[in-house]
Amino acid sequence: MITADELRDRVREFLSHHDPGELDRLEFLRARFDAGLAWVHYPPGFGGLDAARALQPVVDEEFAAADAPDNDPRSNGIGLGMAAPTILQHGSDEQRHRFLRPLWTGEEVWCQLFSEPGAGSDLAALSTRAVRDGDDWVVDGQKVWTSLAHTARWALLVARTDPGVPKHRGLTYFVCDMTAPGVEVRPLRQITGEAEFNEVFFSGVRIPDSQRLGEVGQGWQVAMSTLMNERVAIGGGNTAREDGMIGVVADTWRQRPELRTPGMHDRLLRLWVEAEATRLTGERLRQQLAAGAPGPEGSAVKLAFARLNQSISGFETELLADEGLEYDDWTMRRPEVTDMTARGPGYRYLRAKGNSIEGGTSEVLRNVIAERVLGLPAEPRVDKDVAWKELPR
Amino acid sequence: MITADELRDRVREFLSHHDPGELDRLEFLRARFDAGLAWVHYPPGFGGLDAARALQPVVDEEFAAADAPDNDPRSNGIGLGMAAPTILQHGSDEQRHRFLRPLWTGEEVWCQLFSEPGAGSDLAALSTRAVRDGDDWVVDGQKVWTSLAHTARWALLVARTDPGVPKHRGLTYFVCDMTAPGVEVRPLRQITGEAEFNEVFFSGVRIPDSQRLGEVGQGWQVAMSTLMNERVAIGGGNTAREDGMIGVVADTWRQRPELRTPGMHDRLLRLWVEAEATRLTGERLRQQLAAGAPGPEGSAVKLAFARLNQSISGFETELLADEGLEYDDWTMRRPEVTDMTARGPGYRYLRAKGNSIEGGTSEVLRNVIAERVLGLPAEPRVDKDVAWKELPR
Amino acid sequence: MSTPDLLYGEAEEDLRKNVRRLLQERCDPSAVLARCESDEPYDLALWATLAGELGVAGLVVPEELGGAGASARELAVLAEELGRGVAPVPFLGSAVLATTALLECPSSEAREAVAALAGGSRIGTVAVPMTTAPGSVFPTSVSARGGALTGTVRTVVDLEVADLVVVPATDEDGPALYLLDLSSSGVRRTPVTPLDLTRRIGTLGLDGASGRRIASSDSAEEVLQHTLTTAAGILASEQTGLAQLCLDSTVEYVLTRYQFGRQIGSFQAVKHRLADLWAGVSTARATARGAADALATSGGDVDIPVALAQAYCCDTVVLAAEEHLQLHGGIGMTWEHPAHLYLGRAKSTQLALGTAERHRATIAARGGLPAA
Amino acid sequence: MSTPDLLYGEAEEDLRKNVRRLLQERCDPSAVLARCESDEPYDLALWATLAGELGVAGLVVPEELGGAGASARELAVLAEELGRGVAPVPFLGSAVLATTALLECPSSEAREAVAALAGGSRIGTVAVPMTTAPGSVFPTSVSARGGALTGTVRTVVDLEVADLVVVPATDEDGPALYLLDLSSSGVRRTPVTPLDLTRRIGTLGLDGASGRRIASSDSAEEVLQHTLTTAAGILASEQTGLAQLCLDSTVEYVLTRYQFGRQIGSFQAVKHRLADLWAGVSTARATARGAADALATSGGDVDIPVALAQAYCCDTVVLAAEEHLQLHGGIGMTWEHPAHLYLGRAKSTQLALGTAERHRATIAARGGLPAA
Repeated sequence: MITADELRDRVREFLSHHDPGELDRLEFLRARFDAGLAWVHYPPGFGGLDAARALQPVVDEEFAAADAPDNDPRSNGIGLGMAAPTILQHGSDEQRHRFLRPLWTGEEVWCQLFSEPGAGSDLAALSTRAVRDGDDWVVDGQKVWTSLAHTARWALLVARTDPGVPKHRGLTYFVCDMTAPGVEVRPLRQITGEAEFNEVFFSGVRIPDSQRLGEVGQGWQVAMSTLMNERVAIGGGNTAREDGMIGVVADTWRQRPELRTPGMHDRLLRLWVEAEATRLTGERLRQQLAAGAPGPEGSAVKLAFARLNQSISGFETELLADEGLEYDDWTMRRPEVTDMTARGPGYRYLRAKGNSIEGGTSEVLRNVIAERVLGLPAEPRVDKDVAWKELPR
Repeated sequence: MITADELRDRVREFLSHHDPGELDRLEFLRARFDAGLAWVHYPPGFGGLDAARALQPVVDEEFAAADAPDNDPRSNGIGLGMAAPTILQHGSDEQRHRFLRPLWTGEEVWCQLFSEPGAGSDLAALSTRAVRDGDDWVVDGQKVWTSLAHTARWALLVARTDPGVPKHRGLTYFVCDMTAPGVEVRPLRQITGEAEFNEVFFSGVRIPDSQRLGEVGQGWQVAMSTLMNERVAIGGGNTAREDGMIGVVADTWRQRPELRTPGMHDRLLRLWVEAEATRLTGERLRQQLAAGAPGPEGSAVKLAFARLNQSISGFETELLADEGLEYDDWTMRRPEVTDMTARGPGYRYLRAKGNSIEGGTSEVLRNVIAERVLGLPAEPRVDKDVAWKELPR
Repeated sequence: MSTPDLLYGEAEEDLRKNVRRLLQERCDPSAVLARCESDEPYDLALWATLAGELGVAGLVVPEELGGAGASARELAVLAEELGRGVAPVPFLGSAVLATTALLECPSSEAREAVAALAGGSRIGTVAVPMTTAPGSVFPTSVSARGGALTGTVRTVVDLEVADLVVVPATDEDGPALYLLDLSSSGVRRTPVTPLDLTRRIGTLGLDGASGRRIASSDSAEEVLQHTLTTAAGILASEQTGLAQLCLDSTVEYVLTRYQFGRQIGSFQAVKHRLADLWAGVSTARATARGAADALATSGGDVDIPVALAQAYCCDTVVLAAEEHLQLHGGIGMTWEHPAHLYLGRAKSTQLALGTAERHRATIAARGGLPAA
Repeated sequence: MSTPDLLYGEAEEDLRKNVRRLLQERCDPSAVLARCESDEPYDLALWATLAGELGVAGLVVPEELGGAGASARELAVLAEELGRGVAPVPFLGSAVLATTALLECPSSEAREAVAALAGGSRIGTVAVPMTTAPGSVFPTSVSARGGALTGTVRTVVDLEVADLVVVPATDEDGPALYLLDLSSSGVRRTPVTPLDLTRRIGTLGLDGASGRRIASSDSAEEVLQHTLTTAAGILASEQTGLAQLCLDSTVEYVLTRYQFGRQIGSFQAVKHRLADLWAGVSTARATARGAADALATSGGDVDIPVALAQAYCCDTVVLAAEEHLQLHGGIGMTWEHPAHLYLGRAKSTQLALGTAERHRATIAARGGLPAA
């Protein structure tokens, strides 16, 4: 396999022919993709060189050092983190060729259409229907908690194609064109006053069968591989001490001695310890990943992250007392990105409540750890062998 | 119904004919029983006067004021708290006449034989067998965690009389003579080094059918009424502020300023608040009982009591630091009564661990609260309709 | 230390029933939610009904002043029900803070004012930051010279709908309480965007506004302490009522929501959390009743029961609102669901009248458990 | 702040394998339990094997002194495994405390002594109370005059099996460290009945016992601080090992115990508690590795990583031992089950070398988060 030094050489070679100061941003990114220097662990022809995943930073650092434009990964997190690996694993070559390049360059933003009002933790119970009609599928139903639906060109969609079999077996996975007729996106206002997410309604939306990923009835398996990639992504960041919410309150503590009390000092230090310990756990996970042995600690980090953000923001409102009674702004807005440390303490307090719900509730996560990591038995199931349409709801 | 004043008159009338200074203690107690002044809410002839349960303190206070001997209730807690109400409710008149008087006077101590090594939380799974043989039942098996088995004359015993039906239906309830041949009592040493409890082994023990309480196969129902009486008894004490373990650490805190730190102060106060709040909850329960409307708060008090004793004793060892590394005595002993505030901090720390297991684990208690108080549904059961002998174990 | 009566009397249960019925008709969560971003975040019509038909605005005001002559025990039951309804009415400012302060002041202005509050024709509050704990030093943010008040007070509760305010100020004789008509000149009210959408706070700016002194020196200090202690004790019942609502509506929800083919309320993790929450709410109730009984009983120890109730209830109500939200899952995170109203109210009561740590410090001082 | 290496190297995994295999053969929980009330609570034969065959008594001792020349990273792995086995061997006193102290002292006596410890022919400890935290002021309980040591030190770990002890004392030149042969006259050892049956403590009484000075003034202080910091950091790995054992054996138990016709490990309440415990142990491991790496890397920040690891691990190991007991139910409460050995060890390590609060105070001081 290609080495770090060889990769570095390739980047320099590429840069010698593609001057980032000269070239149009998009053209530069497309060329980088075509040179296999996008995501180096992807196969040749799809933006990569079959290199080790751990070598990606080598490439990114070289491009950054050359002041090259990047693909603005924050604006297309679902595309890069979930859609791309799913398309790579389950898509046809035709689909890979169609979708991967504009996805990586950021020309086409992606969103994910899994959750429904009646199918949250129990994702497999979803009821959005897709009915075959000639070469197309016709989709009706409703999805919820969709980030980026209003900017996305494409969506990962799971829909029920057979209600007569048990719920996990009647699902099929599609790529859905968000500009297709019958797709309606409505902002979903949250308890913070903002609308980060959307509801997406389908009425008679036609999806060509060529946009199906995986076999008919295999939607659950494909969706699981999408979510697996989501979990790998969580907690993998290489963060510094006092990054995130703990840094906000630590700074407040340092700058405002009049707020300090002995009890709050003890609580602050406990939170600091928990935050730093969780950061190291995430760092250990990152090192395991880099060493080619991903551990299951991602779940521990997500659990701790939710608990910490909630505890720290609750602590912050108490520390601030009178200011904790205030809120910065209830106006309904559509934020571009979610930044837990932006805005005021009231926003942080409310927004953090979602951390133990979104991307798998803490309860579901504990089930996953207990069963997949510790090998504990599943509970007796009442919904496994029953046709979806017969389930109580 | 009889009033408090009438009751007071009755006691005075009784005392005018029975001078506690003159009479033999046991004779005095027997006479008190026969006068219906033992447990006044019991029926006439069985130590009571069908009075309101709330009036018992009136009688007890009058006797105490006259310096009359009491029946030493601490030495026969299971008899008074569990056996008596069970016999009253489920026994024949003959059984009531045989057992209640010597039970109340303390002449005959009782113990309870429910738990088994394989049947703790899942009491109904017990496997001690009773097989009918003429007018007798022949009992073989093993019980565990039995207080007072070594001093008891009689035992409340639940045994399996039909292994071929689902577990709740194959049980029968007996009064067992602890002096009968084939009953063997062995001390059970605990993590404290002591043996408060016993294991009881049965080999071919014969119990006459006349000592059966309730119908054959109705043992579960009878046992439930016994345990219900246990739960009513818990948390009903009228205690003073700083009674119990919190008082021990509060005194240490007051007397040893050199141990104090800001973090420990905060923890002490949190524990103090929790202890005092729990005491008030128990007091409220007592007032509800006295007002004839028993509430379900007993379970909350037992849950809190376990958590508190564990937290306080853990706190105490940390507060004492070097002394927390020591233990007073590991010698195997057989204590008469369990006093959580006696002995050293190490003992308290270890003994308190049992509080969330004995008398129903905290987990089982939470199930009970969820289902009986909050009306939440039971989990799917795999053991309800299966013959006991077919159950996995 | 006598044993407090921790139960509810018959009259108290009747009061509860009447108030709850009214709130069910007039103040369901969706109505509260619809109101909270409107121009009229307070439901003054509801307050008028509570004051008029039910006569509860002056629950603890003597009958000769047009009140109901009841005790803190009944006031606490009213607080429970209003907490349960997250009712957007000026209860805390007017019926608790201002009324308690005015009742302790002997002046005829104070008596007139309290009668107006009891009748519901006027609304009052006390000019202290909402976070002020019993036992705090007398505030010095307002000074009075010849009856002219100058200074600024932050986070005054119910300020925007109040007609009159009791202002703690320091004047020539030391601490004093002034009664001030909020329509006077020299008064500036600045509303603050509140975390709690169901109860508002504002900044009171005074620039030589003319008030009448209703208490001075030691007496002013005592009245203010008594007012803060009473409000903290009553707030514990409001918190208990809200915590009970959160518990009840969560139980209701988990019985109707199916996932994995089962009611989510049949999952043990959910059951155990709700069992713990029930135990917490039951315990909160015992402490809140203890505080109410101590406030209603003259001569006994009040500081510890009130501090205990606040130290327990103010964290329990937040836990209840947080569990309510978490167990509602995604739906609880949406604006249309009232979960955030409960959470905002719970959080603001946690900070109001002293945090738990502050109340534990009172216990430490009164209970002989000194700091390191 | 460079990024610590938080993984285990190959050599470390080999070490782990060898130690674990030996302990499985020689030191299963029932053997430890049988020993703990006997006349020989320490397993000195096992220690001899660890020292001799495995050569791990002198893991961090340079090869020229007969050691293995390894770093604190390997020492931490050894601690993990010994913690996992609640092994009754004088590891903490001899291989950590005494060895670390002696290695920092330049005298030939110290070099000789450390070689003897590494070879296992002698056992050592340091005469400080077991609860002494890094950052504590230099102890003054022993004074030295002309090499004669007088004073009393409580809760000295592994004292009853030690042959030599490093004694912090104050002499004519201020703080000093003395090396003392415990068979000298003027030495009195009083065993204490310990909560932790697998590691003993005792009181060291010195009445003019004659020691040799091996460090003095600033150097003595530095050596003692370094020793305490190292021991605290290594203890975090011992705690991680024990916590992992508690988790593993609980998981094993809940798979074999049936109640209500199901493995109790299939109940959600049990599953979630174990999931949380797993997350806690995983996090403990990350902090313990961080501390070990910091101790092994010269020049970096050591105080915060060690304080962090102790602040986290010392409560996590107690939680693990408590959960282990609770989820074993009644059987865990019996003397014959080793649950109490784990609990006693966990609790004593929580108190050893500073409680969590003490370590948080270090973080406050080093991390710029001052007290009120």
